[in-house]
Amino acid sequence: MTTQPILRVDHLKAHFRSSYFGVYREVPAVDDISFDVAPNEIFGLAGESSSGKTTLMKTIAGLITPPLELIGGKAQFSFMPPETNLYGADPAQLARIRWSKLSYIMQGSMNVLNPLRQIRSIFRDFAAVHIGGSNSDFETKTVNHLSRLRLDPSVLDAYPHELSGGMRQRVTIALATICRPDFIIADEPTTALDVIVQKEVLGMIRSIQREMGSSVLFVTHDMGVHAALTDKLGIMYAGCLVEAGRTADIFNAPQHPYTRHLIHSLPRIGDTVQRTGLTGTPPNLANPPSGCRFHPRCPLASDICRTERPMMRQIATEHRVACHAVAGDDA
Amino acid sequence: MPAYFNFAIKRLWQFVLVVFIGINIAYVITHVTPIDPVEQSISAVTSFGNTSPEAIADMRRSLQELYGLKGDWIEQYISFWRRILQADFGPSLSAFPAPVTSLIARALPWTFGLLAFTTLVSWSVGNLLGALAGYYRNNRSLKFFGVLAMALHPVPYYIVALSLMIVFGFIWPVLPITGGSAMDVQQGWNWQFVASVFHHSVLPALSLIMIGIGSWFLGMRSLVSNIITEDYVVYAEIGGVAQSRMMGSYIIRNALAPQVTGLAMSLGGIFNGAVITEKIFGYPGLGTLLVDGVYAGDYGLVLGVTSIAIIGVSLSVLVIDLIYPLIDPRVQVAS
Amino acid sequence: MRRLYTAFLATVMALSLVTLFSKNVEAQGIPQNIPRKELLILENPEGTIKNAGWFNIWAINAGSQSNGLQQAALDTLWYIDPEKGIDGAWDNSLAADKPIYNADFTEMRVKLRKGIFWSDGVEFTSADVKATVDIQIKNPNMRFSAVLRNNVASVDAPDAETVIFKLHKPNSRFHTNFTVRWGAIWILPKHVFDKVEDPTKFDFNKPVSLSAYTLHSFDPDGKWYIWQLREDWQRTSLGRYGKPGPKYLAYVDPGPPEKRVIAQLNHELDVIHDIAPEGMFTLAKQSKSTKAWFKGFPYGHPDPTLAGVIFNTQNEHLKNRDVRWALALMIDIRAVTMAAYRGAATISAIPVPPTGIHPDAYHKPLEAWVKDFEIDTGKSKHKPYDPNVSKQIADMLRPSMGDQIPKDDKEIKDSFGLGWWKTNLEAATELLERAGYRKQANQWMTPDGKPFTVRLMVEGDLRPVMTRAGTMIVQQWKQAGIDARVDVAQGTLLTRRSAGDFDAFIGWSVETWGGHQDLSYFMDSWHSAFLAEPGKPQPLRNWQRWSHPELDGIIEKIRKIGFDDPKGIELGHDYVKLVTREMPFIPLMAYNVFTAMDHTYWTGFPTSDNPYANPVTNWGNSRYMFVKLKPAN
Amino acid sequence: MKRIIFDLLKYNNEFRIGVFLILIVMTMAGLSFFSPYPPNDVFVVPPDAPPSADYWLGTTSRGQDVFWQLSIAIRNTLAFGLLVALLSRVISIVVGLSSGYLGGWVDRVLMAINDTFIVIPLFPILILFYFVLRDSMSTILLALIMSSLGWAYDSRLIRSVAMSLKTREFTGTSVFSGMTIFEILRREHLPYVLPIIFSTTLNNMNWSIGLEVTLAVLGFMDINTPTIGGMIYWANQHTAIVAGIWWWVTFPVLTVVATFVGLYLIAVSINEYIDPRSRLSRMGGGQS
Repeated sequence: MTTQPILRVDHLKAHFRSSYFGVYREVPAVDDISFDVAPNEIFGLAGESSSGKTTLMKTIAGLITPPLELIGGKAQFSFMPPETNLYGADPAQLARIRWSKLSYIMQGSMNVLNPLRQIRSIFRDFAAVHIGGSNSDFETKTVNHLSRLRLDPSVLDAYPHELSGGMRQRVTIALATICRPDFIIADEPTTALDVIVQKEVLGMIRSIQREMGSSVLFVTHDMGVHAALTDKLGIMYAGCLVEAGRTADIFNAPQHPYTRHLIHSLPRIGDTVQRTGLTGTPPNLANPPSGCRFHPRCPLASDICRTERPMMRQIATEHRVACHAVAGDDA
Repeated sequence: MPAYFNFAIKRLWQFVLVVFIGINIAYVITHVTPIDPVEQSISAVTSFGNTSPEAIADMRRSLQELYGLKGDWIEQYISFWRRILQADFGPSLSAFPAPVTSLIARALPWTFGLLAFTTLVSWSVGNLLGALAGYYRNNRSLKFFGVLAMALHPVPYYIVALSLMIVFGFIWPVLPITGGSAMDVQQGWNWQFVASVFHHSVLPALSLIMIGIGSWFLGMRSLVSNIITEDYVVYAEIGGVAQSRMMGSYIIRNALAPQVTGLAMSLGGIFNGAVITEKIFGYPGLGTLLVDGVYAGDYGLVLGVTSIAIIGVSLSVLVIDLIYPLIDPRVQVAS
Repeated sequence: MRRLYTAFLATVMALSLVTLFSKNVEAQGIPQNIPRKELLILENPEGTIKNAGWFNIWAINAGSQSNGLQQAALDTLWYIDPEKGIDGAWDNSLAADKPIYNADFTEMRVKLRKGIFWSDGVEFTSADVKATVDIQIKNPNMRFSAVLRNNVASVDAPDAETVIFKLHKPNSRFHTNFTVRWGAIWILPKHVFDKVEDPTKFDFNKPVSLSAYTLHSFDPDGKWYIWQLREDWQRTSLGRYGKPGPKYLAYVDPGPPEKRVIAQLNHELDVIHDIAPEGMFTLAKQSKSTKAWFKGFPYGHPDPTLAGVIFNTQNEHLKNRDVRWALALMIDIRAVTMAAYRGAATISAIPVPPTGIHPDAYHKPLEAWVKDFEIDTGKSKHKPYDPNVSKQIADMLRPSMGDQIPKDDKEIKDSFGLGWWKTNLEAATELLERAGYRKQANQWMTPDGKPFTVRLMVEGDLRPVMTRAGTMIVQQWKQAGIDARVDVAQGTLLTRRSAGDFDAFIGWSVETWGGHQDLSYFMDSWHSAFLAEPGKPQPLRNWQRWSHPELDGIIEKIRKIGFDDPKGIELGHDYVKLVTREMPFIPLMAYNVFTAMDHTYWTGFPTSDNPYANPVTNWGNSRYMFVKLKPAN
Repeated sequence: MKRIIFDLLKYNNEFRIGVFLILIVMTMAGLSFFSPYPPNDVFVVPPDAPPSADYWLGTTSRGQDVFWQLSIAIRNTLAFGLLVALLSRVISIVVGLSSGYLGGWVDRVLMAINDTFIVIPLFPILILFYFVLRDSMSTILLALIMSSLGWAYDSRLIRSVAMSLKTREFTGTSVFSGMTIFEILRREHLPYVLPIIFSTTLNNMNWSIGLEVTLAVLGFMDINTPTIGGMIYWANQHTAIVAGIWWWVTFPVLTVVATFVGLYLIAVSINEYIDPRSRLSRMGGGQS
């Protein structure tokens, strides 16, 4: 770790606190998570649905609206003044960094484009203030950017509904990258696309990231995508980060039983054996299991797992895991 | 463009059809009304006089001839359409021989002026405030306005108008409560008349706006509070799109489509007149003309006003349909 | 956004302030260019006039009549006041004297006044009278064409002051066509109509006046008309009584009842034509300056119109006199007057309105007969008349109305009327049983075994007081076991009345002069010759579709005697006795009109103490009030 | 269902106020069955008495107890509004959804009919119906006529929603997944138009009761069935407001307002419970 990380997430905690229709619930959706993202790196976040991936992203991005509450810890971007989360930052400060330093590609991005606005206007709404210059300057820059992504400038005249799903996703990526941000948060950007389009879109993200040297925080439940795209990977389970490291290391030597399960459940060509899945379902976070949250489903669970929560421990270079069963328990 | 042209032609044809059916229905209903204009006229003429029964029988015969009620219904029906195509609704039976068109022409500017103004004002103000209230959910004065709108808009219009009249015409008599303009002011483009018209329209307009604004406000507020959870609004928020742009192009623009349809219909509906407003504030207009016509069994007049109303509404619906693709570009594909 | 919102609020506030204070407070419902002190503002009950610029009253129903046109601008030969009149009920207006008939009533000779001028300076002469007749006979679509065509063989004007009408057949009442009771055949200006091609399509705008006022201005939307006193008012028939007080008259449409009350409380409406009784009480309570016909209860002016329950005697079940009497005996008149007029009514048991000179001519002389009138149900005999009803009503009202209720017996009878029929369910039961009706579980069944249903038609909002009376009567009938229902025929009443499409309705078929004892005004039309077949339109005014040989006899006798012949009263008594026995309609009360007069700007309005004219604003006769009005201080 | 209501009752203030108001109104309506006076009888109590211990809401100038008169009136008015709203809802939903979804000639035919109903001016037609039917024009019949005249506007609204829904992806997905048209309409589109249906139902009740009052004020009503409009009509005939009999008008109006505010609050809170979007935003955006 020689370079300064662009994002440092430090013991971040965020809970859903709701009292709705009589049920008071406190859901620890982001529970004491720490990791770093280095410049020019694609950091993947994996995990099943409702493992807290999206909530983590929102917390990092400062999109904290009730009932989600920030409980503790921080998510520090290098382009922000020290010791400031995005959440609660000065609005003027935020307005400056949004889109120019930090941009987003949202989950379900089919509906993220205003249906009643031409693509050209949407680009202008988001980016004109950061790029500046006259209208025609902006137009030229937009067209240049699109052509860099091998998109035809005619899409600018279209309304979102006139574009196909893949096209719309590519436009969204173009929109997120037009200001050459330092950091891009991408939440399941390819989930709804068919495999061929998905491949193209991933390639596009990869190439633009390389070209711009940005960092990307990439969230998807699809381990195949992680394998193909990310440099580093974090595995989430029930609001906790259970394993983090270089993607290659994790795929080659998964440590946490849950990570192993995720990787083994990937289909391989020539496979004929019926894969055994995990028993049980992800826990109800409103009432999480004691100790290690994975223990009810864990094939290796022992007594300590039921009572004590495992801490993240370094087991190799840039490889951390939180499990009592891994590499002897000296905690 | 040819697609749009086809669509427009289709729509135009539909407009003609709707107007035709509508006027026919009105024709049939006005002609099954049991009120006999001849009897009505005879009563009006004779009820205060000493007229002998033979004379009345005589009068009945000549009135039937005069009002053109002789002849079979096919002839009457054909001549009705022939006249309509020349924008002539024939003579009013209860104000014979004044042509219906001239009676309507006299009443229409009042109705149109008052109702178009109040409809537009309540629509725009109601929607603007509704949008703000949907967006800034915790603003106190907007919340208060919401409660006010909710409590006010179900109050029967009659009560609102009557209360306004009593407050500003009686308890604190500062506003005129009768007529469209002051007595003995000559109508025309002179300052005294214009000021007088404005002054006289305050209470009727206020009552209509008070009642009208609430439903637009509530409708818009709920539309907006749904729209702000849409992905594109959330995304634009994350993207730091300027607030005014957000409000205008992202929120209001998307919430506006149903409201614009509603506006078109309300605007078309003004040709119905505002019967109760006219009754309470003694305001001139089509509504009174219509009710009077119904009372007097004056089919000519009722049909005239009704047809104007039908054409008015259909026309605004047509216009809104023709420009709807501009409001919502998604619709053009569907049509 | 917030700034926008603030700006919006500020605009609204600014606008409302400007609106409220930009105008002076007084100038709201009254003319701005006419001194209020010279102006009398009256209600025109016709409301908003659709065809405002039409003044040709000789065309059928084309414009307004009571917008001041017939009260202030037009004139005809004679007037009969429903009250005492300035100089007697009869007034020779354009005529110099009463009409002179020949012996068999086939010719009427009229002597005209001299020195009467049209407002355009042309002198009024017999040629105008002749033209009035000739033009209307020639144009069958004119208002009075039919009646003139039916009567007049020819009309001659041998000199400027004489008109001779030759009639087709004897008619001792022909002059009544030119005698104003509300309205009459108005005289038209020959010199104007001679130039007109088609008099049915001529709007007569601006009208040339024959009476004391000319048109000053009017609202093209039909809300108001302003008339101005003629410089040469002395050259009109009204000139005899001195200079009219108001220099200007405004006939306006003041809107619904509550607005009329507000307008008068604000002193913007001097004379209200009519309001609900409660409105009258409110005015009496809240305004010191408002006075009505009676200075206290019951306030309203009793028109010479007799409101009653009019049966359709062609209806199968109502053909029978016993049934009609039974229905009458189920009524408690005290509750009906309370419901209708809050007690402020003048009741009448006999079929003549209890107003004008009628109480002296009919009610008082006949009271002894009515007291002795007996109904024999076959099982028992009843004397249904209760002479003390009006006193009972007064006693009922005294706790709430206090001193407003007269104590003196004579005063009570003058204002509340004499007696009425006492509720007598026993007699009603016996009468119905004799007619073949049977009561099953508190429900009367007709002889053919169906529930006895009576729908009582009322006019709804257009005659609110009558609607209330009808509602009460239905309630009483229901309580007595009749399947009664109120049937609101708002707007359709006139058509249905004429078509006979009703069981019974609240209305009137008896209207009289009030100031004159002659009853032929309504009675002549009750002759069986004019009776329509069921389903055919019945001409006015025999709405009950009832005829009787004895009645035909009375009518024929009246036709043969003169208008002022005292024998007319005797024949009138015969009529009263016949109708009381037969009960083709149930007389209830005079149609009281709550005409409220504000004394803030004008004094000298007619009242029961000084009954020189009928104050009801839409009556042509109300013009006599103009000459008696004086500015208040 | 029971649970939802219970939950709403326990934890949602708007719903609680709404239910409270409606309960008062319903109790009022229910009490009419115990009225000591026949509803149409007049002069059963002393007239013009202000509210007092004897006559809680005063008495009318017609000698009726305002309290008991109001109870029967609100019962009839509620029944009337409900009947109009329900009947017209059925028509507008069926027409709106099928027209918006099917498009083509079905849409054109339905919309031609629909537009005809929209453009025919209601008011004169209602009055004319009143004249034609006269005393056979009961409140029920009026409700039938009004519901057959009052659906078109809303069905156009529903159609416009259906039309924009149609262009969304999931419709296409459903079509390819072999759902029948009816299934698509019911399972996919109905939930989206439900909020609109709720608010139009409310508006329709508002409209129908408002129109009933309007007709009554103008005197076009069945005076043998007491309604809120009927009460105002009679009060008006007795110039009650200027005569100072304010309780005759105030209490019926308050009752109508309570009814509407109550219905509105209930609709809004149920809507929130049903509508996945607003619920989601309250619950906190799905913890994926």
